[in-house]
Amino acid sequence: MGSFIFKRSFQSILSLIFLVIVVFFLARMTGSPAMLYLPPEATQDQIDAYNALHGFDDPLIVQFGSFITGVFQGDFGNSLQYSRPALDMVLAAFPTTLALAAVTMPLVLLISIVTGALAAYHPGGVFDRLASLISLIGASMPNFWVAIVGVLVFAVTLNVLPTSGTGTWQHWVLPVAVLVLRPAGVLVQVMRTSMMTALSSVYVKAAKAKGVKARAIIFVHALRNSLLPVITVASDQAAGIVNGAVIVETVFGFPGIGKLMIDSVLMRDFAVIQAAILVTALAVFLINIIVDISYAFVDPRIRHS
Amino acid sequence: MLLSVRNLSIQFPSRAGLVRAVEDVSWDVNAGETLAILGESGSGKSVSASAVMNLIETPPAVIPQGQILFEGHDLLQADAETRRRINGKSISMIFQDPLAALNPVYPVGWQIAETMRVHGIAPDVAQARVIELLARVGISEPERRMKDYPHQFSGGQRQRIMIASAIALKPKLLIADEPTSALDVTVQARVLDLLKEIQAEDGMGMVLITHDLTVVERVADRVVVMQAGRIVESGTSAEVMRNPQHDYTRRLLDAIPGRAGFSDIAAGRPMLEVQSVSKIYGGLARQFARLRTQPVRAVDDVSFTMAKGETLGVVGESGSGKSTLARMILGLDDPTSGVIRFDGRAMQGQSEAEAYKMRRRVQFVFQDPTASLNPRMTVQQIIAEPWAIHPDVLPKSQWRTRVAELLEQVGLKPDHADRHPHQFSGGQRQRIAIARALALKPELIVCDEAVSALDVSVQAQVIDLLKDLRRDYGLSYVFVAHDLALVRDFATSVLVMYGGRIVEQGPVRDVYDNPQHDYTKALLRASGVIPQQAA
Amino acid sequence: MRHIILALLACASPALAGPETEVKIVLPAGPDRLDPCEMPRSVIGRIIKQNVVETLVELNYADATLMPRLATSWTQDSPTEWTFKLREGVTFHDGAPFDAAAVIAAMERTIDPALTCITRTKFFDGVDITATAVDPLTVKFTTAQPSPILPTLLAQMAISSPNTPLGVYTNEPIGTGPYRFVEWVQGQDVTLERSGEYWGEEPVITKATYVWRSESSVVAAMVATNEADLAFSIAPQDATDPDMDKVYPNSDSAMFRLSVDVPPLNDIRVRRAINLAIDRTAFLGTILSEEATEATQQVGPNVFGWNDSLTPWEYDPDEAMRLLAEAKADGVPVDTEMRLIGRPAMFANSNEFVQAVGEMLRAVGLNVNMETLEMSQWLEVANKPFDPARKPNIFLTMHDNNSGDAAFTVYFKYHSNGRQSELHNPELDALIEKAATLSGDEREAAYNEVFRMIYQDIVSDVPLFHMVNYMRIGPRIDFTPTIANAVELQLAKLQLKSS
Amino acid sequence: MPSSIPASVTAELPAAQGRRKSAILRSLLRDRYATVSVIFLLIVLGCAIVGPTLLAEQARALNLKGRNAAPFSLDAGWMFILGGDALGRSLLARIVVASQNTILISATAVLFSVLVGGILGLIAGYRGGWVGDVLLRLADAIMTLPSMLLAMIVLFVFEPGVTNVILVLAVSRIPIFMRTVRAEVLELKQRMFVVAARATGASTSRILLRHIAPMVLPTIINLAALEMAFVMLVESGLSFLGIGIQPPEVTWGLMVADGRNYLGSAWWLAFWPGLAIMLTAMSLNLLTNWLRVVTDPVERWRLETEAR
Repeated sequence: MGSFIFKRSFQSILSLIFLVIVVFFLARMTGSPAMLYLPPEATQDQIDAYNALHGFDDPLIVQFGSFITGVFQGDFGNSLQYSRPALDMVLAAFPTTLALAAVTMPLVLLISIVTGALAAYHPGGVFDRLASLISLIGASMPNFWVAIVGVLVFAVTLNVLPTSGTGTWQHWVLPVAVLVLRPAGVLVQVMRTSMMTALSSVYVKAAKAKGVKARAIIFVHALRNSLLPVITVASDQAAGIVNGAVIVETVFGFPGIGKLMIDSVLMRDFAVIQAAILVTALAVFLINIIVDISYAFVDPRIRHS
Repeated sequence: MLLSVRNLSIQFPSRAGLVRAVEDVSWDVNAGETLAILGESGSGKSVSASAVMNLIETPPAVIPQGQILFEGHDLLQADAETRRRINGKSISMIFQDPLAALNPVYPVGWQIAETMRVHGIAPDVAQARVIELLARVGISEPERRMKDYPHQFSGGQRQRIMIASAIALKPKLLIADEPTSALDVTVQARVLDLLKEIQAEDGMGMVLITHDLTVVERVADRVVVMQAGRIVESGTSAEVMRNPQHDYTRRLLDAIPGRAGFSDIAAGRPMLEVQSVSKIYGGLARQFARLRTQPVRAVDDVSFTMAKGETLGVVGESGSGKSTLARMILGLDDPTSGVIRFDGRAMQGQSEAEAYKMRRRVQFVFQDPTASLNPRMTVQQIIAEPWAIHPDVLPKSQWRTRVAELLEQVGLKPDHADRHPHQFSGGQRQRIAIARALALKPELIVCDEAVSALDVSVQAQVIDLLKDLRRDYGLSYVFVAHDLALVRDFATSVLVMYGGRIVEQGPVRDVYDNPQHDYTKALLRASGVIPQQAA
Repeated sequence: MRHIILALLACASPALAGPETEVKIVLPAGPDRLDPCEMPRSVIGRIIKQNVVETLVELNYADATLMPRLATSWTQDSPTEWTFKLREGVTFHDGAPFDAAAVIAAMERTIDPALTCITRTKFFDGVDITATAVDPLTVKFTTAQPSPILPTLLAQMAISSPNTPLGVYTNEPIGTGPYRFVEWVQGQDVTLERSGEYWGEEPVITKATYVWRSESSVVAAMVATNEADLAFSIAPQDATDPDMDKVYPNSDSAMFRLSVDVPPLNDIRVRRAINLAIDRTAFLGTILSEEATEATQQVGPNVFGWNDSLTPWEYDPDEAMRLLAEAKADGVPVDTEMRLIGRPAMFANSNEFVQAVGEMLRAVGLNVNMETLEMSQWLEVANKPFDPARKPNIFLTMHDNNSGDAAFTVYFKYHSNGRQSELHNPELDALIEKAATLSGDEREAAYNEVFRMIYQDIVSDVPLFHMVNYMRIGPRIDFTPTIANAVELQLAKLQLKSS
Repeated sequence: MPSSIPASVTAELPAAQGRRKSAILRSLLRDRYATVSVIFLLIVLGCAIVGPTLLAEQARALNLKGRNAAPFSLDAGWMFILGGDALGRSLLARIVVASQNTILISATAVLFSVLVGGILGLIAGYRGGWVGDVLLRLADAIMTLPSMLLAMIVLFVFEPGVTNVILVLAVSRIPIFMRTVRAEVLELKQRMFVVAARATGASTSRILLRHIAPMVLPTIINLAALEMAFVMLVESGLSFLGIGIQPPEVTWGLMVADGRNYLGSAWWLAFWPGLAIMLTAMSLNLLTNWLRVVTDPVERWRLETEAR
């Protein structure tokens, strides 16, 4: 196992390096920030002065060099926009998004596993049809649309939830609900399919022959065996949550990393983009490793091979 | 009368219409007695047993008539809960493939204990009992092993664990569905012995579902023979074996290999030379969770020579390295050391072109015809593919007619050419595989467990086909099998492999008439070629 | 399902704004820094201007006149010299006294080249100004060139505490205003608090929290549900409640700038045709608020120099087509593809606006291709140096002159050396340069002439509207927004409804 | 459980080779959901093909005074049965016209990622080795980069035209297909019939094209259909951030994104296009469920025998 994790981490580093390089150059291809930070009236001298001040007049490769050396000293440079250390800003914003994900994913798993399992027990039954219908709808609604409708319905019309912002637990209900929707919709389907495979296996037959109760057969025998594919898909969905976060944070004014990234791209705040990408990438790779470990936890065959 | 099935019929609705799985079947079994239900795949032999265990879902299945009387009460009338209480407590069941029947993600101890827990025995009591049971079925160090998972045991051990779980509550009746057919022959024998012992101790009744007459002969008191969902013959196993009434039963008996005479064939010049060949696996990345494994000597310093026209039987149990050897002869794997010469030319390190030429002369038939035929190709495409690969053999214009001929040679109809493999029975599929092997008019055909997956009667037919082809085309075979009996009347000489090494080799007659190595003897005994008491 | 949720949430009542005298204000976007020297940027000014930091002189946005604030009076001693008398007994929130030294410190920090403060780059660049203390409460400003509008410039300069660090941006503004800066939680909110020792009248509001949301519908909902008391701007379609939604001119003027050098736009008939082809009135009360007004020139009536004799363009597609036909006849390539360039969220519904205009221009037979450029791409097109190989542009711009004097508009938009000027007309240049040096009525006359030339003789662009915003004001608050709120919101002016 | 049907019964039955198509059709008709989805998708396809040529002008005709006209009223003619948008254009007409770009974008994007991802997956799976490793690392990297962000940056570098949007969406989906194909190939290349082909001397290309690719195809088709739906949503998300398709080009995604500004005052602007996306997504989903059955050889064989 240990060597395995080591291998994975090594691979992750490779992808990470690749990622950093791509982002660095791509970002700078989007044009110079100077005009964004100077008044429209600014003169060419002012612009040159500004570029010199932030080293944008160096050749790209030089900029890249200094960026890399900076990174190894844990210094991602300062935010043009906020003139604060980029890493600090990212680390300040990251927990919110992390929290969103940390609330969302368990919910998603709980919902999809229970629903999927029950749906699979009587395929074609009323519950099954209902479940797949709802999950389909959930998975195919534009999330910003859901978000805004959610505000209008629950905050304005029914007035049971705050419109936006952070603070009380009620503030989290709508954003989380929006984030849960798609992954849950997808996972219910996955869970249902893999549960049906598990239920048709011989060991389930054997369990019946032992006299095991129906509920135990589903939730003890079949469930754990049908988890692997769910975990796989779930990890991809988890990585995708940042995308949802971008929109949720924009609509609900959550101070998270998704919004930070978008804003910094808009404002050509390269330092922040790089720091943000690196941090999220690390997080995603962490998720991947956790997933690999949970494979081994769920299936002893992997643990022992 | 412990359990008696009366006029039972079971039907499955399918898109193809109503399938009569069993029709008006009656049988019964007493305490301490063993009833064998004998039949080939699809004969419906296990359906009635599944009905006893309430494993048949109704709907979709329908049970239009019949009773299942357990100690006088009709289980078919009982409600699900009652039947659940009977399952595992009064009647328990073990299955053909223990690996599939054990839940891969729970420790075996837990699974055995579960049987007891679900029937109201306190977990700690159950735990203690598990250790006894494991010891009883012959698992060493039970305290430690009970924490292990199914995949950490050998096939035989898994079946023992299944048995342990089945007998945990001293059931009155044990239903064993093909309990040994997935196991190596020598292991089969031991598992059957275990079942007999336990039965002797607890005096439970046993229903043994099998396709294997030797098993019946060995353990059953009485036998019912099933064909196409009906019982065609029944009686004490002794008399059924002695003078079978129904000709289906007779065919089954005749089909038992190892009763015909030896085949003697004059050996020609040497064709295949294998010189101190070894294959070492491991150290390389494995499938799935890709991790390093200990090096394994799959084949260990094997040498032999085979002459043209000869049929070499390679016999051994799983893990003996016989299949690895076959793969190397086919050039699918390269030996770690040693040389394999075909017709005097070394197969290793030859150029792409040479290898390509050689493949035309050496063909193959694999164990599982279902797996070795591409399900998305028609028979025509499958048999013609070798010509597509070796275009100079046969002009495209003649493909169809040639395929038709080949199909007839292997006993199929020309109009089968446009079907897909899944539309054929196992035997027929294997015939298709053989037709494909013949397409290139090879000199040597390597058969890797070519008949092991087939029903006994079908085995015989396929073997006969191979014999005819040998006669007509002077083909040579390397015939890999785990059952000595099969090889006996087909091969001209035999290799017995164990743990990657050759433990005995020689002309088939010598090896069978006076085996030298103990392992060979064990094999012979297990496969019933020589009677229990002998040697 | 939904019922369960409701049941679950029934207990939860949304968080209301704090006690009676505290307010929560919603901005369209959050601040990126809170340095006093960046005050002229509305995103910052709306929070700190005249609340935390004050100016020597306060601009009356309604009529572009000047009012005393931290300075009690001022006089022009010579074309290059101004003297300001300072208010007595004023202290900064950090206890530092407000005196001549403080003013000089603030001035020096503002024009410090180490910081790219907008106050310097926009108003004091090349002004070359020095401040000297005559006595503790008198400051003398001297400029290299004559500077007739120095007081107007000073209305833009924040007087921050002399303890404010030099050479680096600060995010903790310290001033003399009625409110003290409390904290700024990144991405979340900014809090101000009544300082308690203000030199002027104590305001009613004790505490103000600023939050920001980008979705107009959400913003509107926040005030509607009493989560917030005041939202700076919401889209017209969300301004559905006349009791809460108050309209105010936001000093922005929208117009299309035409690239007059590139054919076919180098032909005045084509430029006229475009002006005639757009049905401005159709937008009022539909995509735009009915309160917005048709523009005749780049600046609004509130700006000194505005020419009241210019009249809006009529909508006359037939005339437009006639002009185009005429031009075509003279060999002008009128059907060359032109870029109709907009920018997302330039103003509420600006996307719809651009699409509609596109269709109107198509209707008179012009070949336009709509493009929406994101900010920095948009700026590359907006500013010199212009791409010599560019297509003819019909370029949507927003200009806000909230410093009250036409000088801040005409130079950089119409002078040959103006950074966003498509024009290079020596006559016009001379006039612009002259106007800058004049003052009083002469100055006004000069700028009137400038605008007349641009919009009648040259027709270098398509004036559209003087924009308005909708401010949504909660039931507790008594306030009427003015044009000033484009750049500031003086909390002191918020009253509570006596309920 | 069909698995408990004895093999012999299902064993030797004459084929209905010629009748397979009709059999599949019949099975389609038997599955009510699949039938409905197919019909719906055909309608959408029809709109996509002929829509723009028929309704292009109606979809652009302004009527600022009659903006946000409410749905379900025929006063403005049946074109306005679904109401009018912010510029008073017929929503119905716009949805029909938009279907072309919407389908074009999602289909080509998915097709592109299927091809590229599929080929890379075949290589990574069959060749393995360092090539496979590198490909996997690249896939990881792309998967890690939030696709929204990637899209944004790329669309800032190259202007957001239809082609670039397609490209961005395609690139961000490639890893999905690559991984899936790779996983399948890893398993398939161990199958006996592949080994058999090798033993007969078949070339790598033959094994990949004749033996492996056809086996992977069904999985890919299913995945592709699901991805198409997803791509539509992402495209809509891009428009929400203002970096998607640019007017006068129009897609359902863009319509939803624009309509969101009016959710408070005129819900129908965002609702109808949203519904169109949702229905298409669902149809594709239901269709794949059915496809999953017919592309399974054994299942398909059931249909054939049934067609006797």
